[in-house]
Amino acid sequence: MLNEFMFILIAVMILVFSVLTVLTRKILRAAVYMLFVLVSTAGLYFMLSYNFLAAVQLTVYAGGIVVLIIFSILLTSHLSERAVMAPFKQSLFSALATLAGATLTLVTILRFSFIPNVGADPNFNITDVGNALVSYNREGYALPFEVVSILLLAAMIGSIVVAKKEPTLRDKEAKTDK
Amino acid sequence: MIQNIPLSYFLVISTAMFFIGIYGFLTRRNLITMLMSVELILNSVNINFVAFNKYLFPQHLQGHFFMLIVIAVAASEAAVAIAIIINIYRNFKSIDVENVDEMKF
Amino acid sequence: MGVSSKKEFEKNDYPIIAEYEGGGIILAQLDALVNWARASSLWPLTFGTRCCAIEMMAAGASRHDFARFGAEVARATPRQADMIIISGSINYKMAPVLRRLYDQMADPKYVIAMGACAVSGGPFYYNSYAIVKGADHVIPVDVYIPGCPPRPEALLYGIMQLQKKIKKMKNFGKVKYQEAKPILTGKPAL
Amino acid sequence: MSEIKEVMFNSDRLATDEYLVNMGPQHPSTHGVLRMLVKLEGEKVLNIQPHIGYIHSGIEKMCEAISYPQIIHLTDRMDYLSAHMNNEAVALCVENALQVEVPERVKYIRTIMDELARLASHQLWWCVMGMDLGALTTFFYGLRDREMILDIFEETCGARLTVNYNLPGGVMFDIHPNFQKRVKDFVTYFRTKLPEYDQLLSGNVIFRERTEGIGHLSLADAIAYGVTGPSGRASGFSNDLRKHQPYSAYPLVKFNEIIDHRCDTLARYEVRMKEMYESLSIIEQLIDNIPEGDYAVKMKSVIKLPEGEFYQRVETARGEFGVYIVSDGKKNPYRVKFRSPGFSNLFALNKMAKGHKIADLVAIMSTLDLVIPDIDR
Amino acid sequence: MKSFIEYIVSIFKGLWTLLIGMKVTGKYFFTPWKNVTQQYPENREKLVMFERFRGEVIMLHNENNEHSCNGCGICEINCPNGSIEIISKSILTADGKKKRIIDQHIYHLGMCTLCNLCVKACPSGALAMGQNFEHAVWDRSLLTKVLNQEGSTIAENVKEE
Amino acid sequence: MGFNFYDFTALTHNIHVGLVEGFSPFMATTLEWVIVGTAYLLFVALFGLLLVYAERKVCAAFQQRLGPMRVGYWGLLQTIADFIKLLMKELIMPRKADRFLYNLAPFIVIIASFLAIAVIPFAPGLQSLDFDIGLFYLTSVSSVGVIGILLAGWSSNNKYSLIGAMRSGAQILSYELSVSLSLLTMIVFAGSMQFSTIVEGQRDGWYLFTGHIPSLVAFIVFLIAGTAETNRGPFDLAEAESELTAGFHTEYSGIKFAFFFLAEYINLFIISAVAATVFLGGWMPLHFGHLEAFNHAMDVIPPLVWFFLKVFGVIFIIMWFKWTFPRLRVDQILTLEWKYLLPINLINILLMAFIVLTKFHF
Amino acid sequence: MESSSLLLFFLAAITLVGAAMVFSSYIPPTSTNAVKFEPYECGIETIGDTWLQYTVGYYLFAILFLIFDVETIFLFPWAVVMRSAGMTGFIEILIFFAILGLGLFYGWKKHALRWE
Ligand code: SF4
Ligand code: SF4
Ligand code: SF4
Repeated sequence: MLNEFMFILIAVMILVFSVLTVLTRKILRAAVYMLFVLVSTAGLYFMLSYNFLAAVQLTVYAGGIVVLIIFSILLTSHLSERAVMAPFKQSLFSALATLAGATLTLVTILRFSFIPNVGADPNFNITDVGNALVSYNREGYALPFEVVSILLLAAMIGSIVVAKKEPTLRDKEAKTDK
Repeated sequence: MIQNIPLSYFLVISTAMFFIGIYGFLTRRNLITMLMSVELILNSVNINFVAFNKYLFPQHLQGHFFMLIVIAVAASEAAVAIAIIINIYRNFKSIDVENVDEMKF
Repeated sequence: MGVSSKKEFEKNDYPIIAEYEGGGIILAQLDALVNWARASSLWPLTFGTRCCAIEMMAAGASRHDFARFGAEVARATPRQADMIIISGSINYKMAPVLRRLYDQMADPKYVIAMGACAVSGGPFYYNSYAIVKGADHVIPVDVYIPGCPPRPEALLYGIMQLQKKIKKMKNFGKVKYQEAKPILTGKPAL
Repeated sequence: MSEIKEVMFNSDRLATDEYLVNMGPQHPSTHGVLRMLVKLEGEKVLNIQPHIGYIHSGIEKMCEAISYPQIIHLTDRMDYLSAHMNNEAVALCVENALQVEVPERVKYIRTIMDELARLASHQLWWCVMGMDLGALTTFFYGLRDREMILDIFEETCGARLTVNYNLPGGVMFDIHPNFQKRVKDFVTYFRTKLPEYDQLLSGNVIFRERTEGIGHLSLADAIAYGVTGPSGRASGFSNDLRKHQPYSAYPLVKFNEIIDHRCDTLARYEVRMKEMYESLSIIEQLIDNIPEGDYAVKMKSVIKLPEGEFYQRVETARGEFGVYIVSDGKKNPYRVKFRSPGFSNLFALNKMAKGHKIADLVAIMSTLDLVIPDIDR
Repeated sequence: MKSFIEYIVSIFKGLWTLLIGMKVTGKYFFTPWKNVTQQYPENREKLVMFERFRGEVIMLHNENNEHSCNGCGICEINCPNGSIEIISKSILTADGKKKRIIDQHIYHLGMCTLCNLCVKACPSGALAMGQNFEHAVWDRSLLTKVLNQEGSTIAENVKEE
Repeated sequence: MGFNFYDFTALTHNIHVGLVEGFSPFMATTLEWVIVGTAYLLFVALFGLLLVYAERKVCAAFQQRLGPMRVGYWGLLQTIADFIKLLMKELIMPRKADRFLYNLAPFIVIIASFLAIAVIPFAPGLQSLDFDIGLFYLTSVSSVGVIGILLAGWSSNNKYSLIGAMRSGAQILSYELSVSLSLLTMIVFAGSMQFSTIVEGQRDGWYLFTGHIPSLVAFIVFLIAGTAETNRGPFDLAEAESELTAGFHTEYSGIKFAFFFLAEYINLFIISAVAATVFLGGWMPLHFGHLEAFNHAMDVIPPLVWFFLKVFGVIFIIMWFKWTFPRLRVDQILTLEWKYLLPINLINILLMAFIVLTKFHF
Repeated sequence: MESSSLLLFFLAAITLVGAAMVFSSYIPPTSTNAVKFEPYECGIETIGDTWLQYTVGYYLFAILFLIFDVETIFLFPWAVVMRSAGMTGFIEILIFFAILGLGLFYGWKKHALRWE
């Protein structure tokens, strides 16, 4: 009973807030709604008792990406500024297209009956995750682990290069002739 | 797995979220909100990974690690994207896609 | 020799604010509780203009320590402050600023006029063209502390007078707390 | 509204990333009601426009209507931290004009009082400086030690801050019998406390990081802006009037003029810290040999200055303080002008703080040791 | 390499200065009996002002309710900001002469700067500085005082104006 | 229901069993929730008030003063009066502010601290959540709090707030790294993130003592980073009074401001509790390897007392920092984190891993 | 049932804040005047817009933080098993750190770690 209640609560929150995220005209509010979506998703993971994933979701999405997005909104947008939406025709078209896609997918999903693997429901804990992470046999993920570091290195260097770029010629012009 | 909650519920949620994200991506004119829509899409994919892992292969960890990698990719993508967006903003004083057309040089 | 005057410590006990009339005993109790809380936690706005501000600082320092009254949490923003201690002269350029600060404070708010300048213009009463003759021309003042500058103890005494005044206020029942109107008594302005 | 326009015109333009912030009139860091219109780019200070007038009280004009002893009661209230020095400047000016020679005892008393007032002022400056930089405890230690000086003042003069102790021709009361003992107690006590000040603040790595190399004011600029007092001396500008134009008992004592050539905030800080030691030594030299004699010469009940112009300057805790009196022979002066150190020092702020962060602006401002009613009489 | 060593050394030096600072405050924390706080309203009985402390201007009255102010108004002139107002009245003395004596010596405590000039100027020594400092009131009009007590008279030995 | 001051496991278990037996499952859960929720609410409220009082007394003692004295005996009721007063104070809503976000900000800040406090083990059996990822969970939920600060600063339409919010946003973000990395060092040493395991692991000596130099370094780094994370002096430049009046909560009045205030103190408690648990053994009494007599003597003091003693010890040290040091400038804060603490931390983790590898620890 | 307890703490926090805020917005005295709800800026009207395009310096740190944050999520599982993993774990983390350290070093040399 509690389970259903919580699941429905979380599902409703996810859906409502993701709709709000794409519909609201205030950009910062969109970010906050997205935060709610992500936190609810973390709640979903908690319900599945994948605590580690839930915490990861919170750390990276809620504590990292959303903060970064909020930061950039603070830098680029005005408090009273409203996001420009696409013209009505385009929105309508996109809505129809997405609706069509969604219907198609949903029909496919609902027609297929998944057989859950009920028998084996071992509870993972963090040690198993860790062991899989450091081992390099068939079930191990040592290589992805190192590859991730290279990905992160690339992202770090990339963003430093982009962010530390000297102001362009146009920027300087703007400074002088405004 | 959660009692009384079939797997398809999760899939419905993630599908809805995915297409909401797509819709946002199509209709938004602001780079940051577009980025947010992309994050929604990635997030919906994560839900799928996790749910499949839990319901279908509970004794394996593939879903876990796929999700971790997706998150790492999402974070890196967000980092670089934000760096680019702010750079665009600094140069054009605007982050609307329309205005960025003139990014010729 | 001690304090020269033999006057009662508990002076000033004349009714300015009407006694509690009507209403249930519970309201009266609640009133007492709220008034006690307000009186015990007077957070001043960091506001000081002239020499009296130095004595205000001295009152907050180790020797006199108005933290004993719970008043050491000086807030720099008027939104969070409860009282404003006008320590020093207010001139015609400053008066709108003071008024604005006072207006921006959250209710309930109290004002202490510290020193001759804030009470009446003090040393600048007679010949100065710039000074407002008493801060109560600008904002309503609850307690006046004369002296130039008043000793830190005098400020503490003033705070105690303010506490006493707060404890007489009525918040519940029919009468809601109302912003006091400026009372202009004493020597008229030039 | 008009103000906004004025700003729009004054600042060349308001680009997106430059903006104006008001610091003051009610702001904890301005120690009074100075208003500064700060133009910032991010956290970087681009320009500072001090707006004064929020504490203007027309003292110079008021002085034209009152008698000379009454002027002293007003100079008390200008630079209230160096009240005694200000009063002495007026008293000396009147005495010079009347060519009255005050007794030796008065000179000694005045000098000791001067140095005590300087110490009290520097103590207050020290604790406020610490507070501005966020070390809140310094505030309490400084004021704790300052209370001892205030006790000395109160016992002898009758008031703690606005002492009103000088009169033309002497001082108002003779020193209290306890005076010498108290002063000596204080000197020994304070000599033990000063090293503590250093340990708490001066040596602290955060403090040094925040002050070293911040707010550079070159010697030429210091002279051009007329930055006097410890702030000027930290730029290598030798301007100590106690040395260059000694008055009262200063010719009789030995002390060093503290000069530093580093020109930054730390230098200004250290000059003041060292000056405290000098003040202690001056007091020690004088306190035991106060000569006997009158504490005031008898003046006429109505003091009238001869026609003419008179100028007298003294060294207050903040710098050079000058009194310029034009007399037309009546019992009121015709015109009085004060040269206050704070005014000149304040306007060097823009020069010093440009290009630094807002936090540095606060630090620089506190090393200038501004007293707003001194700037804006 | 050299800069690296400097970097390491700077960490330790910095930590050391921080510890020294903490020593100072710590010393005071652990010696609470050295606190200097005077608890004002509690210590009111024992609170002693310095004898020259200027709290307010008072007029000295002797046990017969006599003061020595003859209403000359010198204090009024000497006060820099008009805190004193002398209101005098004419009376007929016993020998039939008209005489102006003090009716009310009005003193505005709210304006007084406690500068001592009036006390110093008074030729008959009628004024003095009182040591009371607890003047805070709710209403400004209470700060205007009449210094000569009700029904008081001029002492015999005061010289006439 | 046996009540044992040394071990609350029986008590909490009995309550649970009693509820489950006496009521329907749904009712039992609800009742349990109400009980636990009320307990935590009371704890947070009272402990917050106590901490504010303690802070005021401690700072007074550092400054040779007395602190609150006149409200209640030795000022004990001071903070209660403050709380009632703040509750009875007008709430101001700036005209151009974004209403929704402006009101949301205190919620986010408080929720983050509440979720974090759930995993703190107070005593054996007195811990409501014992995740296997305890420490990680704690850092992750507390990282959400910064969003509240950013929103508060941005939505109140005030320059000072915006500057303050950006500063503290950058600061809290940066120092979060050091917090989690220094905790990581200890996780490497303990081999677990679960609070109960970590506490149990310190039966023979606290990790601070058994973990060699790396754990000492981690402790110092954690203290510094934790102080910064709670926005307390010398890192309080978000609300640097001398520059920005009150920082991000300049426009907040009354109870909304009180929540920021409260959250600061809950965070202070959380940081100290984590430090006490991870480095100082949590509720575990002070034990030394084989000194049986000594260990038994230490066991006499109940674990709850041990826990709070340690927490107050750490809180005291953090307060000591605040009342001694000048504030850092914003660029210095970032330099300290990125150029000092972060490299030190990374090397420290490697060192710790090496020590664990070579079994070179006690 | 750990996840439901989380909801409990969620609810507790929301109740606390919500109840106090609702109480506080109806009971205490209120007053309005012309300037009460204007932004506070030391008692002077604000000049220009209250919105500032604030320095770009901060967001670079947010980006770096995000990347290191992702790094920590991989470190946590590693740290738990470090004891049992032994040499393998150590070498893996050495490589991991070396690669990331490279990035940090690059940022340091590029002055990305210097706030301006
Ligand atoms: S009342 Fe006297 S001491 Fe106070 S501010 Fe005015 S002049 Fe200064
Ligand atoms: S008090 Fe003294 S000066 Fe004043 S009127 Fe009386 S006698 Fe004259
Ligand atoms: S003390 Fe000074 S201000 Fe006060 S009444 Fe006497 S002369 Fe006037």
